[in-house]
Amino acid sequence: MDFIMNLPFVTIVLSLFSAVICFAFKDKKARFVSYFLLIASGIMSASVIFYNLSSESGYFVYRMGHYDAPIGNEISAGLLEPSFLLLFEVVMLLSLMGGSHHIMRDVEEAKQKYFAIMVNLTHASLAALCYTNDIFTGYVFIEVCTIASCSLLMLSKRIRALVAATRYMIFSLIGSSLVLVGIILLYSITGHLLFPQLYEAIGTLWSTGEYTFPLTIALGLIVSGLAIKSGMFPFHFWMPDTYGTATPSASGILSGVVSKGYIFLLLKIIFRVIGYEVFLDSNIHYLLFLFGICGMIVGSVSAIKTNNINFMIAYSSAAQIGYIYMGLGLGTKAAIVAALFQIVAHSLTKPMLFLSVSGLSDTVDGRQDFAALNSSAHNNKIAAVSYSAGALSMVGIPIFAGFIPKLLFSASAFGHGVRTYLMLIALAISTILNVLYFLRTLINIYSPEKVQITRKTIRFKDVPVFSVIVLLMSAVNILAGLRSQPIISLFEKGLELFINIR
Amino acid sequence: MNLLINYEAVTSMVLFAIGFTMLVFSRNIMKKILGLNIVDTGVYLFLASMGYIEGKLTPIVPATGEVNALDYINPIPQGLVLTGIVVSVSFSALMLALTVRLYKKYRTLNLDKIYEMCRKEDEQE
Amino acid sequence: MEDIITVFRLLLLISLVVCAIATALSKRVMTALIIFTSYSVIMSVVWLLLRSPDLAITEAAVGAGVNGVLFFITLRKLHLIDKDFADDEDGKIDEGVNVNEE
Amino acid sequence: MLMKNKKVSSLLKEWYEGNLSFDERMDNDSHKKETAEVEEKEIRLVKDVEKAEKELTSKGYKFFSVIFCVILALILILTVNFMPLFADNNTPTTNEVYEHYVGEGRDQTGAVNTVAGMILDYRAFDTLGESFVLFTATCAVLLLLEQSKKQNVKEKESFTFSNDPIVCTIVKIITPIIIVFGVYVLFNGHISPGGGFSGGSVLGAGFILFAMAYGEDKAAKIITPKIIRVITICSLSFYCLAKSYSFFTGNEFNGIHSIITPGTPGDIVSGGLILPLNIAVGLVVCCTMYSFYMVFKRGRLD
Repeated sequence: MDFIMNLPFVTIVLSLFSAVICFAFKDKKARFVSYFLLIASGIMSASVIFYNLSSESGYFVYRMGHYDAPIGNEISAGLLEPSFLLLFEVVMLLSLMGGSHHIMRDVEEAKQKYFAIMVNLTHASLAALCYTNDIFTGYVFIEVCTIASCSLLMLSKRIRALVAATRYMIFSLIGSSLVLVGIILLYSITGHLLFPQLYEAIGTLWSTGEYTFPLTIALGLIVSGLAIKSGMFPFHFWMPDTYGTATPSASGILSGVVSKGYIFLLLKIIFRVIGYEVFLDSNIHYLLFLFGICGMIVGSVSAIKTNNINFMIAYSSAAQIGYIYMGLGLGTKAAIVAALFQIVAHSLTKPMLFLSVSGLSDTVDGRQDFAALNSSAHNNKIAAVSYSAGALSMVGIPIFAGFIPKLLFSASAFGHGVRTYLMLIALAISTILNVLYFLRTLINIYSPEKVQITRKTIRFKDVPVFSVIVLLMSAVNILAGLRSQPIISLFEKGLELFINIR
Repeated sequence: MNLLINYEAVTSMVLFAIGFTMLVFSRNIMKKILGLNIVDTGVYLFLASMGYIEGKLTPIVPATGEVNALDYINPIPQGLVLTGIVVSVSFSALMLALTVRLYKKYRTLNLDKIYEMCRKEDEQE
Repeated sequence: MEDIITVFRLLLLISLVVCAIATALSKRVMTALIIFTSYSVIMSVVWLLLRSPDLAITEAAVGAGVNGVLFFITLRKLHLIDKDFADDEDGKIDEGVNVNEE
Repeated sequence: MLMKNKKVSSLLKEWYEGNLSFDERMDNDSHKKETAEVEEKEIRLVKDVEKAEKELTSKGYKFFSVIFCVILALILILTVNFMPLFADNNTPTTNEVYEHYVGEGRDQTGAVNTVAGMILDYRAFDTLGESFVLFTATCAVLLLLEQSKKQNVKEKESFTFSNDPIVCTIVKIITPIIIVFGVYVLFNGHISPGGGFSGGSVLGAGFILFAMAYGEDKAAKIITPKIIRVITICSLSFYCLAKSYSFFTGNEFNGIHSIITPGTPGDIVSGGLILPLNIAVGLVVCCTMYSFYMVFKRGRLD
């Protein structure tokens, strides 16, 4: 069974290779290559999970080249890496298939092969971000991910998407240049680039008190760079434009997968490079906690203020990312497991919301303001059902996936003094605000028609793939909500590995 | 004073600050791209200066005979920078391509104005 | 000899900072661009002094060559060679906005 | 109290129906009561105030950005103050990794230029990623600027350099030299300074100059889009396959050992995979640069 240890590297190289293959294609057949790639790498990630669950250590390191760690390059796979990659692959595949007819509409025909190329490259970079054991490799694949995800946005025919892409690109570039400076500061004071050696060196430096100031600055730069790229609170301005204007598959991939990929890399850096103790000692987590809470409130308030349903969902993304950072900032293991589950719940829900909203707005000729969407549920029942599932999940109704992280967050909140009260109050306010804006849209789309506009009825047989996919996504969401225990125990085991194994 | 000896690093950090300010605060998209390039070169200068050791040789070793590692400077920063330079040109090309498309539509390089016009158009729709 | 090289290095570094500030403050796109190209040339000399000939070759070809050419072609294509940055910051927009072009 | 309640409920209703706009609400209310003349005056006044405000904010903005720059620079310089010294012998970066790369690099990889040995053998995964950054950027620029032939006819009367006597004469003399230099740097990457990235960018610059001097039409006939595509695809695929082979054979549990030997250091054919990989990277870089130029200049590759 040792050949399974090759699979992480095969996943990365295969997706890079398939991007090159897609470049040779002339027509839109290229997207079948993407489907094949995503299914194949999903199977590979799943087998890596099972291999690690059955093996004794639950963890392996794979050499990239002929030389061992400090000399050569390597990748590593525990339990969290393949499981998150599997999640990303499933979400990407579903949102790609579900939005395929929107891609045909929104993207010029000659350029549809680029969509497949960019999806493959995004997948390659996410796989590398998950598995990498070297900080500079991480930076390189952040760059690939930046360009590829930005191109997904640029492919839309609307000029508005280009403006949003420019803004997204600039924020991403700011973020990646901060990360680069942080990495280089780290390299200059430790002399290493690989995670295990960096961890050792940082631990020694921190305990001896040598280079403490540069170390703190470097950690701050890396964390803030990745936070900008994933859309933490003060830097969430690019989110509504970006997610609101792209074609639904692209917004699903961008919000559900790409920003989570950066967060996962941040998590990996916190545990495998900085070290759990040093991270708690450096007090960066208080900042993360504070910004997370601000993000939850501000994102929700902005979502209430807007009149465009896509923008509303995008602002709610900002709020949900606030939850994740709040969990990271609390710093206890239980809170981090809750944040991990929040990543899962959000990645499963957001693409579904974007897809079903596009299904609803198709009935009124692509308009996205609330006035037009009034009573559109009656014209596209399947999209309405999955939209309701997504909205309820975001609000945090039991049996949906979104309920579990809220439960875990409130359970983990106790025993931290002021932070307990802050967190509980923030959770309560944010839930109330969530209820406000999601229930409003739900009532709006189901209520009887008030304004007379031309409507088109969309039935199952018009868009069979879309309908099957959105229903499947709702089912997956409910499944994750009902059978959450195995996932939580998997995350707990994975987190233990992250903290303990070097 | 460490700063007087570390003058290369100080220069690179000043360059980084100038470039970063251009990247963040400049309204003109062309200046943003130039700022991005300055940021990159500043960071690379910092990295290269950290690898430099006084009185040592370029890391190209003789083809035969013993090699004494301590006679040569550190090759790692050079390798990292080498790949980085080529990558930063691809970033600026991408941003320039975006500029061309945006300018053709809005006839201005000012990003704030582009956002504003874009928003107005949206309201009209 | 060492002292001369140190002085030379300092001079180069100071001119780098001057070039960067001039790029940031210049009012014309073209001026900023030309200054930036000279910045790249100085950078390649700095790299030669840091004993990194690989970087010097690459920077000379990429920073001063290809990058500059791409910028110039973009400006030329958009008819911006003589344009000031100041125009953009005042709030005036060029006549003849061609909305239908895209 | 009742009035207030009514107002709140009507506001809520408006919000629920999606007709409530938070930003302009106040303006609408105040303007409704005014007569047309007053309104005009007010607008003029508002415009003046806006203009003054804009000037102020523009100045404040610049001032603020300069302050930001200074603060950022000071923080970073303070960081540098605590950093290891420049040109020092005992920096943390002078560790066993560096000693291994320089000391054993030649015998293990066969490359006399340790930089090439490092980026293409020890840390080849990074370089694989970097060449894919180039590929991604090429695709992104193509998807942004590439036009079909029909669209392109409009822009045909674009500018050209091939009539310019100064550019033409000089470029015709130096282009062959640059291209020969690029090829030399590319092929000698493992025994002298240079390699894939340097040589490729020099070659790319040479081809750009060639296209400038002889006209893009002529250049497009020699270097057709098909050639560019084929070269890019072949080099990247070769890179992927070659590196997969060395990653696969690098782990003992696979039971296969690499048959590639470093050869005699210093020879042109030595260094195992380094020479072919250098060529592949160089071709990718060269094609990227050249296609950037062509797409920016003409809107398509040919």
